[in-house]
Amino acid sequence: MQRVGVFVCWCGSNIAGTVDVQAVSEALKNEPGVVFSTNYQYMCSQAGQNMIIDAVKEHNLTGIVVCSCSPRMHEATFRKTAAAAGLNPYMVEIANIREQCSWVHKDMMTGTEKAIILGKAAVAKVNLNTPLTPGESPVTKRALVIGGGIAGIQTALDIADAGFEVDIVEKKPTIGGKMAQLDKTFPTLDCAACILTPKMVDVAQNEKIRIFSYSEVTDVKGFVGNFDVTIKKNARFVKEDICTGCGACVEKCPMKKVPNEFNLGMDNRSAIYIPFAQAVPKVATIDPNACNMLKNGKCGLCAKVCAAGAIDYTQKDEYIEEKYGAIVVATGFNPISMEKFDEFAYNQSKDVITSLEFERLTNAAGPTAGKLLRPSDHEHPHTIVFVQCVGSRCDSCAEKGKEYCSKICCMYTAKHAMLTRDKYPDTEVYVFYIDVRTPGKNFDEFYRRAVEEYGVKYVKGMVGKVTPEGKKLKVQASDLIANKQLHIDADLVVLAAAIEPDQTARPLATMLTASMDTNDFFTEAHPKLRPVESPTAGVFLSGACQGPKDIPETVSQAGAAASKVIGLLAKDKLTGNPCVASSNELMCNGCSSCERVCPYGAITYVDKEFRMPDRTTKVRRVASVNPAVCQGCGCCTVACPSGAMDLRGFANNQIMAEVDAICK
Amino acid sequence: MHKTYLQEEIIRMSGVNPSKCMRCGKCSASCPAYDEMEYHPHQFVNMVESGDIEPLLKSESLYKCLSCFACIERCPRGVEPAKLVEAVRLTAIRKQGANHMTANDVPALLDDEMPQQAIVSAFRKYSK
Amino acid sequence: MQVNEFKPLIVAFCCNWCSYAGADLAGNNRLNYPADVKIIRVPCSCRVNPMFILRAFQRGADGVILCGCHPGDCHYTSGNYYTRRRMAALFSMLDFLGIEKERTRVEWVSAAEGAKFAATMNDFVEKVTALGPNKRLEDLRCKR
Amino acid sequence: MQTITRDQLLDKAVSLLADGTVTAVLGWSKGEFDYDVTPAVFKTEAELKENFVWNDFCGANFSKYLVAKMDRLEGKMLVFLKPCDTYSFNQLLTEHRFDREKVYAVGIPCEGMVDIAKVKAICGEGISSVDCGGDKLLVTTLYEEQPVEVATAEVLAERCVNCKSKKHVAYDELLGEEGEVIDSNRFDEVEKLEAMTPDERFAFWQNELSRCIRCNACRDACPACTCEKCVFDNPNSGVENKAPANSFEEKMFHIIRAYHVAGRCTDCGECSRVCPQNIPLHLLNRKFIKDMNEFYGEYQAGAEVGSRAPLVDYTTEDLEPGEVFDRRDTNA
Repeated sequence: MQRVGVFVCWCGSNIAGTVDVQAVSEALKNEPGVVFSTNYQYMCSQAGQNMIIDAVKEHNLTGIVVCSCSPRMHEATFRKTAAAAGLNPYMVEIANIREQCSWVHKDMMTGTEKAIILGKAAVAKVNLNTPLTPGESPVTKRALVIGGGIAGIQTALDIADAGFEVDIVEKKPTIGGKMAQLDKTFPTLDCAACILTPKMVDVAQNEKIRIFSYSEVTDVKGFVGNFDVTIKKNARFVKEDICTGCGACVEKCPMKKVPNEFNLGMDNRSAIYIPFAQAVPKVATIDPNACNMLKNGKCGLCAKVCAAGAIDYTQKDEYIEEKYGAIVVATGFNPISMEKFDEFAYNQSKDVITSLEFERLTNAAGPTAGKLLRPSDHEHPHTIVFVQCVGSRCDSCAEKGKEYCSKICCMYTAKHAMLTRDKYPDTEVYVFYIDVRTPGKNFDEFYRRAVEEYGVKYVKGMVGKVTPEGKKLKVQASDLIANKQLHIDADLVVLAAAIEPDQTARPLATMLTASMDTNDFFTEAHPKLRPVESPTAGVFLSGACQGPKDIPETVSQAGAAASKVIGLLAKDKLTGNPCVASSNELMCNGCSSCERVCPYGAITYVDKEFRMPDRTTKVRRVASVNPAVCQGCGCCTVACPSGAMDLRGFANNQIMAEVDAICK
Repeated sequence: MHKTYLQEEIIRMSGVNPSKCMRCGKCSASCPAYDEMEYHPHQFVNMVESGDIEPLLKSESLYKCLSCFACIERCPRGVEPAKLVEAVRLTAIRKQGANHMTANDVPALLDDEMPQQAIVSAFRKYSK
Repeated sequence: MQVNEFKPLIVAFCCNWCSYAGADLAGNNRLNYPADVKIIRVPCSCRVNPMFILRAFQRGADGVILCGCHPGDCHYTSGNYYTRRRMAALFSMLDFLGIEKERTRVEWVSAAEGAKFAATMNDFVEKVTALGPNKRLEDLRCKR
Repeated sequence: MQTITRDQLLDKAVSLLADGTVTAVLGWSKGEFDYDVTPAVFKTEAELKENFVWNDFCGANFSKYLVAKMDRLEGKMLVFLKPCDTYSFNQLLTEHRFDREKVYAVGIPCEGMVDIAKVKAICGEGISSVDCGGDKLLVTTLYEEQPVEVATAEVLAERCVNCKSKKHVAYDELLGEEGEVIDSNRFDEVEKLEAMTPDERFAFWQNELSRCIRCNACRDACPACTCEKCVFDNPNSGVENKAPANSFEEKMFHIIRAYHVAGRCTDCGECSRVCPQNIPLHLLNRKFIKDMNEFYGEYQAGAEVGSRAPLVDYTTEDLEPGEVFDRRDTNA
């Protein structure tokens, strides 16, 4: 039997105005287990807390009931008080007689009556409380970053800076991501390569960072602080540690007609390739679908010219298992397919391009060496039409596009338009917009400059139709301000395609038990207060995998994710919430019902040997809860038919006791 | 805002929610009859939304719409302007008792120039 | 003879993150509801075992209401979705046994919906009061 | 009348014992009377020849016995499974309740089992022997000189009249013909109750459940009730009670019993078969099955191993608990 002390708070007149606190403390004296009961003006004050501490010592109390304000207010306070008195902090129960009693009832008699019942329920519960100790688990002091774009790079650099080891897994042969493909960046117009490639070099040279390029995560097990991850290193048929990246093989490779994905198929590369000059790691990769040697054993030229002897046609996919304490998802985005937008004739004309293709066309390292030439005939375009919101802000019923605003298009279109007018003042540039959204530092100034200083023609309205006619593209559009329909003969049409999260992230989300929204963006733990954490402990989000973002925003989120990771890895041990589920193995059937409803994957099954009454043993499958992963929702306790699963702090018998006390 | 009876009727008949419109103007950009119209498709949506129905009922634009449904096809928000035009057109027609037409009136209207389809569609509309 | 006004006994299970906070907000805003409502705090609506509800009825509760976060807003991401299925099944069964359907209810109340909490409780108490004492599911030994 | 004969089953059992495929046989053993056939484990040919029976009274579903009876068995157990038994068999596999490797399952066709209560209703008490042959039963009683002829079809158990499936969903070997899933009328009775007023329903169940003597046979025979420790036997569960003290506890027991097997119940009907008070307990289970079919889509527990039962699953679009009533009220 517990020795319970009851402390009724007046909260000045907040409680005492509607509840006869004296009567409450008197009435609760007679409850089972109660050996001491009193009331005081402000229980949460230092004097009130001291009163509790003294009473614990004087009356050898083992449990405390405080009848006061909401536990959401002061439960933590009184738990600390209990700890100071030498009690387990979880031997405290709060009866909420302010928010849920004195403040909502006017009559002294009903208020007092209800306060007594709430007090009785708390006493009944505390009688069944057991001391709880939060579980501890060690932390593997290494982080995994999935995705090697600017988000992943920045996160990895920041974590490494704090002294922790980081591995980057990137599915492409090089890190760099989308930013490596960009020409200039808004609103400052620095060249993307100039600011990104030094960071890529930093990553390569940082002793704390390992890069798994051309690799993917295939399995994730474990929990916060203790993830076991399997990484598949795809065979690139080149020994990474030996290859010097000299490029001799690339030059000699006879198979030169492979569409170059880095330039979005606007030119070709060889079967053995280095994606771009500043690739990290700067190592060649053989495309197994294009290489003659790998397909039919006829060639082998690259092996002959490789002075380092790095070519290995027999290389196999390799699986690596590693342990991590934290995982950062930085899987990024892709522009959506333009295939379904027939009205813009993307499939019919080479001169209708996406904005990302436009980036490559204007990039000095791109297929035209930075000269703005039409893809169809390599002539200089004189009239360019930019179309914004292509596939963004579509209603959900329109299956072609996305419901959300892609956020970055307004600014990069302004950039493209401005740069075009700057380099080629003879070009006429139209931008068709629905709204121009420029909420960022120096963003609106930038857009206004495009209009005012560079003479870009912004037209409020949308393009309805693009028709290729001879060498021209007939653009039919509306100008809503002038209230007329425009017909423009354009040489080039640039579509600001909506962006979507990388589709390969879907299976990853399942592996990580991290949730995704209807658009396949990763869900943050709280949209305002925990924007870089996923709901799964130990999994963090960086960059556009969480929602559309420009570079400055991505970098700041990457830093925020890194700081959360550092905060986690800096701990030697993690202490959990002690109010977690646990299974009574003797009663567990091993039926898997609990495992199926657990949102955190905290329940696994183990085969356990039981001694039977007749001294034989029997092996049974029983549930085992990982207290470091369990968040204590209690869903499993109801799914369990035998009642083997129970929740500490909110146990079946405790809630039943509360029900009984209230209904008595 | 309180909706007028006429406005509600048109919204009900068309099954269109004009407040979904985000004023992109793609309907007007797609419209092949744009230059013939006094009120263009996007204006149609806007005027129905703001309850400005009377001018629409009187406008020639009603009969310039080809019902090609390009606006319906292209609208990113699923607003379906052509259905609104049709609803306003029907409202206008129903109001014009003078324009009512019965099967008996048809033979008199026939001549070599008149496409049969036009007679049939006129009959459909004006007999309602 | 004096007619005793019937005061029902209502047990309300509230999830810690939304509905319990919503009840607190009702208090902060001094929104009245009958003192017949007694709240039991649970971490999540999915913690509520049908056995708790039956036990409350057994011990003389006249109505049991279960409040949780709105679907999609569960602190534990999916708990209330399970609650919704479990309670749909249980309530349908109680109805099948001839228990008045107004005695049980599930309501989603967010932490910001203090007014909804108070209004819900007022309405629920009113409906249960109209039904009168719970005779069909009461353990007569435990008479108050 | 069963299409398969005792001899066929006996031959199969004897030969599987002889060639060492199995070391024991779970089968029906003859009881004191022809109609009280009981489940038994046979280990030798002699035992089988002596006591093994197969007739119209072999209703017992053996799936549940696999949970407890195989602990110390060396080798495999032969089990005979009627179509409805195979669903329970799969459901228990879904719940990892026995080791599939240790079982040799022989599927056998079933033409429906006889409910002795229905026979007694026709012939009266004092039945000394029942001869199952053809589509008739020959019933001899202490009080009649001549055996009474009863058409089998008239005395089939309710669950067999509304048989949901003649298809075996699990077996190692199948004797006889494979049947089909049947579009049965098993929910008619539930619908009839649903159409009543709440007062009528309450009166109906009050009448039925007040006969309950809390013998726990329904729980003990149920192939879904295989908990290591039942909540009703567990003093810490808060609902422990061995015998009904009042009308509430009868209801509480039966609601919780049905709720605990909801989504897992294959509708095998064992609960009603074994109830000595003839309470139609299967109606509670069927109510849950019918509701879940209507609310969340058709689901047959045990049709597939590893399927996810409706109560351990969800969609974001599920109906609200309050809507279950509106739904019925509008349907009515």
